[in-house]
Amino acid sequence: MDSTKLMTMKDAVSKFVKDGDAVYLAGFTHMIPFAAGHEIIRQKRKDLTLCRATPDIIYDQMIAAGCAKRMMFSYAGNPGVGSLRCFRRALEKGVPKPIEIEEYTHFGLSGRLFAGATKMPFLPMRTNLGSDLPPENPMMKTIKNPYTGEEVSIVPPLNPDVAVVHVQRADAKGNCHIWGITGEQKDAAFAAKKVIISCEEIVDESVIRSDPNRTLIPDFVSHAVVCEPWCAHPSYTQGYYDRDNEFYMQWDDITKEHETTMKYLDEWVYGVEDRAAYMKKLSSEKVLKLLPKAAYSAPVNYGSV
Amino acid sequence: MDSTKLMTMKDAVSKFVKDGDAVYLAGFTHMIPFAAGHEIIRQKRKDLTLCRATPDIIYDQMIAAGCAKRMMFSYAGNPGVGSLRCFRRALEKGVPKPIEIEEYTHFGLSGRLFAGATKMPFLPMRTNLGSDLPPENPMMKTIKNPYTGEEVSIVPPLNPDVAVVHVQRADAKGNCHIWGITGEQKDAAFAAKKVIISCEEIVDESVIRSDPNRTLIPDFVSHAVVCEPWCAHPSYTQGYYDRDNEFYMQWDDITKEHETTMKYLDEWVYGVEDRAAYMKKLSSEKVLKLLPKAAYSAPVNYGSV
Amino acid sequence: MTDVSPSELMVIVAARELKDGESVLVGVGIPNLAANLAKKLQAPGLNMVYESGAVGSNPSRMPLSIGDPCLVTGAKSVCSMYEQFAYYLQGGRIDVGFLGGAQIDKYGNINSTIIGNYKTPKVRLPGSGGACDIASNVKKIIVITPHEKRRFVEKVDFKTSPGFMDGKESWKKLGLQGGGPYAVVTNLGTMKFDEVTGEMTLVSLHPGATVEVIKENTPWDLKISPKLENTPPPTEREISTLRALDPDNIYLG
Amino acid sequence: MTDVSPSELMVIVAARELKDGESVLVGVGIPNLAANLAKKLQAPGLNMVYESGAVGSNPSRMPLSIGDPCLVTGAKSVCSMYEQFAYYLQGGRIDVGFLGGAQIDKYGNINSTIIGNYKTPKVRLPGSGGACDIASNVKKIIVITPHEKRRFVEKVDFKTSPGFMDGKESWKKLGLQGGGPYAVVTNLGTMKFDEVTGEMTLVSLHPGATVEVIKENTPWDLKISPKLENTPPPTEREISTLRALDPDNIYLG
Repeated sequence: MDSTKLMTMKDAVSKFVKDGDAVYLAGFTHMIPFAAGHEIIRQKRKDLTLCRATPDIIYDQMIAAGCAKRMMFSYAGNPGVGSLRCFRRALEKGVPKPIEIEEYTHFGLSGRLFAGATKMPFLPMRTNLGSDLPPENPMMKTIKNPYTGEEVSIVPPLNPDVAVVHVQRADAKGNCHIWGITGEQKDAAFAAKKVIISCEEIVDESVIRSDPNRTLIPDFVSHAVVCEPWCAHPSYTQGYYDRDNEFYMQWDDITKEHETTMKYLDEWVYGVEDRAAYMKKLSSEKVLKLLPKAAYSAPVNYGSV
Repeated sequence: MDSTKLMTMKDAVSKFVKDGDAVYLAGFTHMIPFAAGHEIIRQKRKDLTLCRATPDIIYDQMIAAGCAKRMMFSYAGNPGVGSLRCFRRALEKGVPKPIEIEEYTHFGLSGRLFAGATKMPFLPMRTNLGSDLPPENPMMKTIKNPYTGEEVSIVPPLNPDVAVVHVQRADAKGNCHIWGITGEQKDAAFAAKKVIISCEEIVDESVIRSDPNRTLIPDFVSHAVVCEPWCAHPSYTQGYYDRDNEFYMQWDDITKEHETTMKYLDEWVYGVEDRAAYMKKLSSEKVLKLLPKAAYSAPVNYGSV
Repeated sequence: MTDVSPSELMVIVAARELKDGESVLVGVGIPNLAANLAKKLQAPGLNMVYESGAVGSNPSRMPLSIGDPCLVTGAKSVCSMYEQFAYYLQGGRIDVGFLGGAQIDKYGNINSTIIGNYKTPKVRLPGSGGACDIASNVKKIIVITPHEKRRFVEKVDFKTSPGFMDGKESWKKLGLQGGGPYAVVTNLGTMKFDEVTGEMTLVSLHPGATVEVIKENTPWDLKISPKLENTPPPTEREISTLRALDPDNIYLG
Repeated sequence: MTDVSPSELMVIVAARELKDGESVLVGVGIPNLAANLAKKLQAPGLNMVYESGAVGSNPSRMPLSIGDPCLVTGAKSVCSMYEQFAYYLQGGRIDVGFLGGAQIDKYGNINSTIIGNYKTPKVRLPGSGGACDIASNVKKIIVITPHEKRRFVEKVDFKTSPGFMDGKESWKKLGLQGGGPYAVVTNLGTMKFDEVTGEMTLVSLHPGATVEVIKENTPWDLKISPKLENTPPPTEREISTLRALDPDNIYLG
């Protein structure tokens, strides 16, 4: 039954991502599933609502490719570098097409996802009050705290149609070990209606069962399992390859014009069949530069009598 | 600065647990800090509000010893065995003295603690409606969900005066590695005003830093660090010693009468100076029976460039 | 068949209600046996979730409590207490939950809190634990209980866990996401709940039991389904598989 | 002193505001340098918390983003995004937060969202990220920014992160647990906020700066503290320690 979950990224996107879907490609800097975004671009999905705290380069690419109708976000920048130029072109100039936005703070958007993952009716939080954001976003409301009489900001749960969550290692059924910056990985998986797990390596179930506290996503939450090494490049996978900061800086130049952006996409997205082909195009020099030094965790004993 | 956190359980209880405090001895079956409860009994603290989802044997003992004025709980039983007889004697017959109660469901009480740990203004949840519990507990209120118009149950945050949290390993500053059933360990530490960390072993900071995702409680949340091997017996510490199920069954007999209970306390609590003395009284046969087989976690690589 | 104990019979019948691929919130004792029996028979893909946060446990021995260390060694996943209730239970990811209690009434309301008055109890029971939360959020509640007059009451002294309240209409008004009481399995028969009224209705007679005996042990005028069936007797495979799960007869008496 | 760059000066002055034992929410770049400098000097017990969930990081190199892998290797603790904001920030466990932005006004309101109109923006900036959450919950907000007329405005186009609103009274009405804006450190001076009115007030003149130059670069009539001080010049130790933190001069220009 469960073995049917194993598939290629092409098949997973084809099966689970539909035009008009609200999608969540998870990852707070870490483990952003670029390979899934590229496949969505190649399959020409459109009218998507792109949800993410940090849209990052991947959503910039999907916007340039014309996949997006709307973006839900909390920080639309290239951290440490500057703007997301494709997003800005769409918003400020309607190129290649206009984009609607729905904007939160980091706590607000990660809170919406947490509330969606745990089906909270709504989430009260200590933020938003006094900011000019709530008047621009009717999804942020206020309520009176019955215990204190104070006004409290609230957000509703978020349940995307589909999430793609990249992880370090999973078994064939989709039990996932995740470490490093865990970001929205667990919440995205529990909140979404359909879940595509992508992983650096498939391991035996016994590896997963050797450390159950590391399993942030259990098998019965996932719908597809894709073994996709280097899925996250130019983002990173802790312990497998580092963040390609050089590329993050280059992106600023690549996207100076819509045309230069499309040239990049033609070569690195449309011009390759899948992630394996993308990796073959990367120079070995680049790959070698991104390989981490080893830093293994001290083991723990889970034994019982 | 931080080295002053290292102290004996005697000193930690003396310094941080006051008469009239709301205390939370954390642990959902796992890592219940019996040594702390016994020290509180020996130091004759009184008028305490004992907070815990599952009062377990430790609160039964503290009630028999006369430490408690009130108990906040969600399941007052001896799991798989039956009643907590000392609690029942206090509630039904006022022996040794009457006790007030404040009662929740598991979700409600763990939710109050989570809300306290994260300073949520209040926590909306899908439970309590239709139960006869809310009419008996004015802290459970309802509110109208502004997104749907539905009635929603809410609970307020819980911030105990002091929590004792037992963990497997900590460094001298109080960074704690926890695995197995993590229960309310993290939430109790973040919710309480004062936090006593007890651990099976003090490890070097480098062991903690080798696996930061395992650190559920960071140093600056804790006020005291007590190295207390076997702190949890007859509860257990995963990978160190098993649950003494035999004793949990015997407790039912020991507590048949208040007098038989006090006889036990005289011998095993008042009659010993500390946990080390308690362990010397335990038979080697018992200790050997509780030692687990090894089952080590597969390591993970946290390396970066 | 004659050598099957009442407990064994209840576990076997309850286990049949579990379907492959379902997720079940497992309690210790009898429910644990029912879930494990189903997993070994018709439901190899059953997802077992414990209140303690353990998921997909693979215990080497029978646990005394749901927080036993043997439920963690080799489990698929473990999370904190709040997370377990929030992500799994409130998250709507549990299909079946087993509940017990001192009293159950004709609408499936369950009392595990108190006999007598709340403020001045005659008998103080352990309380809800996760029971009310489970009753409010899982798709099907299954109750396994001996068929005794003191347990079956027309109206419970205290509703710890809401069933269909005083009828399905008042349950619907609560707006809970759970499906409510689904089956009550006793040593004598299986009761389910009328789809319109929510009233407990006898649907199946266990081997050897009669409608008369069941009526005698139920203090109100128990509804009988027009399609009353006979529970198929336990098979040899069911019996031997079950007994292998509890070789020391800790839970099966 | 003459060879200290404006950026270096700002980092050194900002670092002095951090006290031993405080917890600080660290952003990349300039704030990261300020926190690390303080830790190496007067605040060895500074608790560094990153928005990405990393706590007590020990980076082997300068990170480009707050989610860099080098912030995780050898960190004390890491948690999820919601947990970071919930347990640490909303949990009231952060003493100091550094914020930047395109505009700051006389009451310390900060704009990092938009220049022009929200619906039809002239320039779209990245937005809040965690800025509004930080502004609402930490005890002290410190802003490090070059002293330029386009950044200092009498009223921000958009309040991404509330400062003292239009005066301390309206801030108090919000009921936020944070302490609000505490200091603005520029290349020319340090501004703090009037305890009664919440208005930005020049409290210290950096070496070489004058009240006149600062007034020229501030488009409203900036209040001057009657106790105006001179900022002590950077010491050799401060300068050399700082430069060792950013040997390739990535953030210090």
